[in-house]
Amino acid sequence: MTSRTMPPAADRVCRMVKRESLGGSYSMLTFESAEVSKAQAGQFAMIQPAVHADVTLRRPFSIMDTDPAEGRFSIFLKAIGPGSRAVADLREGESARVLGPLGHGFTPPFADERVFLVGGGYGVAPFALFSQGLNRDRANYRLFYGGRSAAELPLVEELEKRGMAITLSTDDGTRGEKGRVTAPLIAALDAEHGKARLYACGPEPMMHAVARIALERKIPCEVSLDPWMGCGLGTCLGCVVKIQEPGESKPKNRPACTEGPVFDSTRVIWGHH
Amino acid sequence: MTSRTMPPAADRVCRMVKRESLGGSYSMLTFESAEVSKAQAGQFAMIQPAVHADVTLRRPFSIMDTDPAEGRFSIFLKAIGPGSRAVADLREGESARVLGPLGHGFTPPFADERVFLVGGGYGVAPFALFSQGLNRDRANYRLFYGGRSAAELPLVEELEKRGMAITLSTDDGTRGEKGRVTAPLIAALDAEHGKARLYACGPEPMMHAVARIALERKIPCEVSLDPWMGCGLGTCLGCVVKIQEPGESKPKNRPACTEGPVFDSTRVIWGHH
Amino acid sequence: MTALKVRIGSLELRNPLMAASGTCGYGVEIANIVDLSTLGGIVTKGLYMSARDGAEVPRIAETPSGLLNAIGLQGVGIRAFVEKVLPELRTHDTKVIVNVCGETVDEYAEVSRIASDADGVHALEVNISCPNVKTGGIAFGTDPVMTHEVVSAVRRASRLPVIPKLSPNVTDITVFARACEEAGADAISCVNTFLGLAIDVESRKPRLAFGTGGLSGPAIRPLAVRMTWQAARAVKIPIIGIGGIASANDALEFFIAGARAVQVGTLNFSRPNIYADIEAGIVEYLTRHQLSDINELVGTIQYPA
Amino acid sequence: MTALKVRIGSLELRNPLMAASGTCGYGVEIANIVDLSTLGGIVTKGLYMSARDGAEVPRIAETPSGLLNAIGLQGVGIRAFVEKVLPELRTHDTKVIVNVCGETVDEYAEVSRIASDADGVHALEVNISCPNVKTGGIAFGTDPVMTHEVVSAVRRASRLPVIPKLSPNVTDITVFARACEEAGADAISCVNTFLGLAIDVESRKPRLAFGTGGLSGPAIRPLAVRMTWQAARAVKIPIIGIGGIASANDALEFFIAGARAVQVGTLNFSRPNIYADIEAGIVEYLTRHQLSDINELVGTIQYPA
Ligand SMILES: Cc1cc2nc3c(=O)[nH]c(=O)nc-3n(C[C@H](O)[C@H](O)[C@H](O)COP(=O)(O)OP(=O)(O)OC[C@H]3O[C@@H](n4cnc5c(N)ncnc54)[C@H](O)[C@@H]3O)c2cc1C
Ligand SMILES: Cc1cc2nc3c(=O)[nH]c(=O)nc-3n(C[C@H](O)[C@H](O)[C@H](O)COP(=O)(O)OP(=O)(O)OC[C@H]3O[C@@H](n4cnc5c(N)ncnc54)[C@H](O)[C@@H]3O)c2cc1C
Ligand SMILES: Cc1cc2nc3c(=O)[nH]c(=O)nc-3n(C[C@H](O)[C@H](O)[C@H](O)COP(=O)(O)O)c2cc1C
Ligand SMILES: Cc1cc2nc3c(=O)[nH]c(=O)nc-3n(C[C@H](O)[C@H](O)[C@H](O)COP(=O)(O)O)c2cc1C
Ligand code: FES
Ligand code: FES
Repeated sequence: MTSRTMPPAADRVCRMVKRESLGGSYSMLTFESAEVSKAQAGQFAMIQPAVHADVTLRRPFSIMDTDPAEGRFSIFLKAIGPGSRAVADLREGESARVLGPLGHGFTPPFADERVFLVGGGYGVAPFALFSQGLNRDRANYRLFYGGRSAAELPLVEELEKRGMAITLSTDDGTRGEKGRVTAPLIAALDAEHGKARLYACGPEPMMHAVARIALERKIPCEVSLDPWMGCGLGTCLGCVVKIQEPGESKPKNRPACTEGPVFDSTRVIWGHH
Repeated sequence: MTSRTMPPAADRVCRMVKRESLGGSYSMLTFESAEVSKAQAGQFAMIQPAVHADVTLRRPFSIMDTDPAEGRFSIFLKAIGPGSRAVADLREGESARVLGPLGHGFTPPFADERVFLVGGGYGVAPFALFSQGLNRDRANYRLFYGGRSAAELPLVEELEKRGMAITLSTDDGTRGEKGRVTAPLIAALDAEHGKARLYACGPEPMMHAVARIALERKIPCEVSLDPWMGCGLGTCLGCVVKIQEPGESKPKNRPACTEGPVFDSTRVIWGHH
Repeated sequence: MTALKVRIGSLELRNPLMAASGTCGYGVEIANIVDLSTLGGIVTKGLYMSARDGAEVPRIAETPSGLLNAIGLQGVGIRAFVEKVLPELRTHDTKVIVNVCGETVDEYAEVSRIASDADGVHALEVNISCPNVKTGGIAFGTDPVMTHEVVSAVRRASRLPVIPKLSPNVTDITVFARACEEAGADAISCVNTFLGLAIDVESRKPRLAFGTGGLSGPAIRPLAVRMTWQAARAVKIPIIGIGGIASANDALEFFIAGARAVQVGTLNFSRPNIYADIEAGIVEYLTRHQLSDINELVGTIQYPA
Repeated sequence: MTALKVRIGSLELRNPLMAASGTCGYGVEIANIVDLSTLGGIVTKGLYMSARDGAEVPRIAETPSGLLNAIGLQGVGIRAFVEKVLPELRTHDTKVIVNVCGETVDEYAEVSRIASDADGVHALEVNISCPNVKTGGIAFGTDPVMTHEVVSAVRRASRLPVIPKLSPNVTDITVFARACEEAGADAISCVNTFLGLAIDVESRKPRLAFGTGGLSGPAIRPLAVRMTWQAARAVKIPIIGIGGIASANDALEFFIAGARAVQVGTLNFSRPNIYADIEAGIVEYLTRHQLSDINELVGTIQYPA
C-alpha cells in the first residue's frame, strides 16, 4: 500500500535452528536467513519444507522476531492443515525453502502519538517485532490481545517477556476481561485525549470492528489482512483484496502480498476475502 | 507357483519398533504384525509409510526374520529411491501400512538332499528365514553369497550370527573368493555326489546363470524373481513374468506376486522382466 | 440410521461404493483381504471373448499423485470367467458387474450375451474407453456415432443394466453422455483413464513397454469431478463417478457433483480395505449435515450463477 | 561447452527455458528474485485491450500434486503494459513474449498490433485456451475453425513470431496443431490448463469463486508430455512444451518427446529460481550423453513400433 522501500527479498533454503512448543498446535520456530533477519514489522515470509502431494505451494507466516546480528528470524505458528503442519513438523537442523522478507509492513507512528495495538490469533505475532521498533517507554503503547478462551492466548508469556504492556480479554472470561477485545479498546480510547494511532492484526471480523471504531473517531488505523496467498511475489494473483485508492473511480483487486498485507483501514472494502 | 497353502495375508497399519543401520543405504527394520510373523521363507510384504506425491504404491520387501511368539517380523532394506527411502526413514514407533505375508515361498527340501543357497544383493534376506526352517546341522547346507565388492555384502555378519555356513565371493576380490558367485558354487557341486537342491535369489543374471547350472546337472532349482510390483494381490497385473507351465501350448504372463515370487527355474522364460 | 442404498437402473446397491474395473481382478483375488459384502459391488477386469496375455512389462509407472498403466487388458476371456471364476465369486454377497470389451461391435454384443446368461452377473459396464489396446477401446469412446452403435448393440443383447464407461479424452463429455442415454444405457461410468506418456530420460524410451498409458489416481480427481458434474447435468440416467478417490471427502465431492455411486480404482492397490473408512466418513458427514439418505446429497452442488 | 540456444521461428532464445504466462506476472515482479537474463524468455500474463479486474476470490485451490486456478485474466491491458510496464521490463536482458487475449477475433488482432508496434516485445503467444473466462478463451481453442480464424487474424496483424497456445481439453490435439500451422503460426505452445472442478464438501460450493478452474502442476505432466509428443509428430513448426515441469528431468522428458523449448508455470510460485537448477541438470545430462547441443536431443524418443 505505502511505497516505502522495504528490505530486499531472497529465495533460499534455510535451516530451522530452534523449535519451541507453546502447547496444543502452537509453536515458535527460528530460521537462519540473513535477508529475512532484516524484516520490518508486518512483513512475512513464504515457507515450504519439502515437496508434498497436498502442499503444492508455500505458506505465508508473519515475522515475529528478528536477530539481524545473528542473521536469524522467528515465526509463531498454529498448525491447522497440511502446509502449516509440514512447517511445524520440521526437526531442528532440517531445512525449508524460505522466500522473504515480503510485503509492506506497518507505518511507524509519530513520536507524539499514543499507539493502540489490537491482536487476535496468530495476528499478535507481528506486534512482537513492532514493539521492539517502538523503542519508547511502555506507557506510550498498549497491546489489546483477545481470544475465545485462555487457551487461545498462547503468546501472552512470550510477549510479556518482551516487556509489552498488554490488556487481555476472552469471550468466555477464562482470562482477562470477559468479552470482545474491542470493549477494553473503546474504554482506553475514551480515556485518551491526545493523538492516537491504531494497528490491528487478527481475524477479519475483529479488524473490521477496529476499522469502524477508528473511522468513527477519525483515528488513523492500519490493518494487516491475511487472504490466501500462493506465491508472495504478486504473480499468482490469488491473494487479491478489494482496495479503494483515492482518485480511483471504483475499488480494484490488488495483491495483498506486495501492496499489503498492511493497508490503511479506510481503503479496505470489507467482506470480500 | 506351487499351490501349497500359505498363511493368510492381512492389510494393517503396523508399528516399526526397531531400526538397525547396516551402513551406507542398508538397514534392518522390525515391524509388529501377528500375520506377517507367520510368514514362510520367500514370502514378502508390501509396505508404505504414508501418502507421498512420488510414491502412489506400496513397495515389496522380503521377510528376513520372523518372531511368531512376539508377533514381529524384520526386513532387510536397501534405500534406492523414494519408496524404499520412505520406509528406511521411518522412525522407531512410527507406523506403516503393511500387507502380508504374500506370495509363494521356497519349497522345503527333502531330508536326504544337500541344499545350496545362492544369494546376491537384497536377495540373501529370505535365506536368513529359510535357514531357520532347515533345522539340521549346518554341514547339510551352504549359502553362496556374492557381490561386486566387500561393501555389497552388508549381511555377512547378520547371517553368521544365525550360524549359517557361508561361502563369500566378490567380483573385485575385496572379500571372499575373487570372481562370480557361480564359481565356488560349481566347485561345490562338482564335489557333491549325493542328491542336491538349489535355491537362488538375487540379480536376474545371477539367477539365470544358476538356472543354467541346475539344468545342465538336472538339479531341482527354485528362483525368487523380483519384477516391479504394485499391489501384491494379483490385481494390478504389473508384476507378470513369462512362465511355461507343463501341458500349456505356450508361455503365459503370470503375476509373480501370487504365483511366485518363487518359481521352478525350468518354467521361467528369462529376459522378459 | 443412515440410508446408503442406491439404484443404478434396476440394479440396487447396498451402498454406493464399488471397486473399479482392472483394480480388483475378478473380486476373488481380494476377497481374503476385503470383506466383499461391505462393497456395493465389484467391476471385473475387462473381458473379451477369448483370453488375452496383455502387454509387455513394464506395464505401470508412478507419476506425481498418479499412476500410468498399459496392462493391455490381460484376461481369461468371458467363457473362462463364467465357468471358472463366477462359481467362486457367486459365494460372496456383492453385486458383480462385468466390464465388457470387444474389438468389434459384434464382439461387445457376444460377450454381453454370454455374461447376461450367466448366473451371478448383475450388470454390464461397457468399456469403450481403454486407451491401451490397438483396436477398439478408446476408438469407440471418442466417436459419438460409434459410442451409440456399441451401446445399442449391447442394449439389444442384454436385459441387464447397461453402463457405458466414458473416456475423458474428449472435448465435450456431454455429447457422449447423451449418445449413451439415447442408445438406451441405464447409467454412465465417468471416467476411465487419461491418455498419458512418461519417458525414461536415460534410455529415451517410454516408461511403459506399450508406449502411452492411462493416467489414474488422485492427480486426475479435479478433472473427473468436473466431467461427472457436466455429465450429470446433461442426462437423466445415473452417473457413477470415478477418478482419484482416496478418502470419504473425495467420494463426497463426486456425490455433490451429481454422482449416484462411485468407484475406487488405483487406491485398491495401496489400500484394498479403504471401503470401511470411506463408508464411515460418509455416514459421519451425512449425520452431521442432518441427511438421512445419501440420495439426498446427490447433485446438491451450489454452483455460482 | 554445451549449446543451449534454440530458435522459435525467427526468435532466438539464449536457452530453451521460459516462464509461463500468468505465473511470472510481467517479469518485473520476479526480477529481484530471479536473474531474468538466465531465462530464455518470459511470457506475460494474458493481456486484453482494456484492464480487467479478474474473478472473485478464492481464485486458487491446491489439489494432489496440482493447482486449480480461476484468476479470470486480471491484467492492466495492452496499452498500460506498453506504456507503464515495458520500459522497466526492457531494461532486463531477456526475450519478452506477450500473451494475447481477446473476446473477439478483432480484439486479438488489435492487441497483437499494439504489442507488435511496441519496442521490446519479441513474440506473441495467442491465448485461445484460457478456461476461466465466460467469452473467448477456450471457446476458440476447442474449435479448429475458430482456432484457424484467430491465428490467421493475429498472423495478418503482426510480423512477430506467432505462437498459439493450445488447450488440452480436446479429443485430438493434432487437429488443432495443424490448424495453427496452416494459419501461419511460427510455433505452438503445448499446453494450457485442464478444466477441473474441486468442491468444498462442507459448503457444497466449488472451492473457486468462479466455479471450475484450470488444473496445472506436476499432476498433469504425463498428459502434457503425451500431447507435446503428438503435436510434434503432426507439424513441422517447433513445439514449446508446458505442463508440470518441476525439475531438469521433467524438462528433458519434453525435449525428448519433441519440444524445442519449455515453459515452467506453477513451479514459479514455490520455486521462482528453479531455472538455474534446471539448466545445470540439462547441461549435466547432455554432457553425460555426449550431446553438445540441446537441439540434438529434441524428438529423440525411441517409441515402440
Ligand atoms: C500475511 C499472512 C501472515 C500469516 N501469518 C501467520 C503466522 O504468523 N502464523 C500462523 O500460524 N499463520 C499465519 N498465517 C496463516 C497461514 O499462512 C495459514 O494458516 C496456512 O497457510 C494454512 O495452510 P495449511 O495448509 O496449514 O491449512 P489448509 O488446510 O491449507 O487451510 C486451512 C485454512 O488456512 C487458509 N489458508 C490455506 N493456505 C493459505 C495460504 N497460502 N495463505 C493464507 N491462508 C491460507 C485456508 O483458506 C483455510 O481457511 C498468515 C497468513 C497470511 C496471509
Ligand atoms: C518380491 C520382491 C522382494 C523384494 N525384497 C526386497 C528386500 O528384501 N529388500 C530390498 O531392499 N528390496 C527388495 N525388493 C526391491 C524393492 O521392492 C525395490 O527396491 C523398491 O520397490 C524400489 O522402490 P523405490 O521407490 O525405492 O525406487 P524407484 O526409484 O521407484 O525404483 C528404483 C528401482 O527399483 C525398481 N522398483 C521400483 N518399484 C518397484 C516395485 N514396486 N517392485 C519391484 N521393483 C521396483 C525400479 O524398477 C527401479 O529399477 C524386492 C522386490 C520384490 C519384487
Ligand atoms: C492398472 C489399471 C487397470 C485398469 N483396467 C481397466 C479395465 O480393464 N477396464 C476399465 O474399464 N477400466 C480400467 N481401469 C480404469 C479404472 O477402472 C478407473 O476408471 C481409473 O483408474 C480411474 O479411477 P482411479 O483414479 O480411482 O484409479 C484400469 C486402471 C488401472 C490403474
Ligand atoms: C495461476 C495461473 C495463471 C495462469 N494464467 C495464464 C494466462 O494468463 N495465460 C495463459 O496462456 N496461461 C495461463 N496459465 C497457464 C500456464 O501458463 C501453464 O500453461 C499451465 O499452468 C501449465 O503449466 P504448469 O503445469 O507448469 O503450471 C496460468 C496458470 C496458472 C497456474
Ligand atoms: S500471493 Fe501470489 S500474488 Fe499475492
Ligand atoms: S503386484 Fe499387482 S498383480 Fe502382482
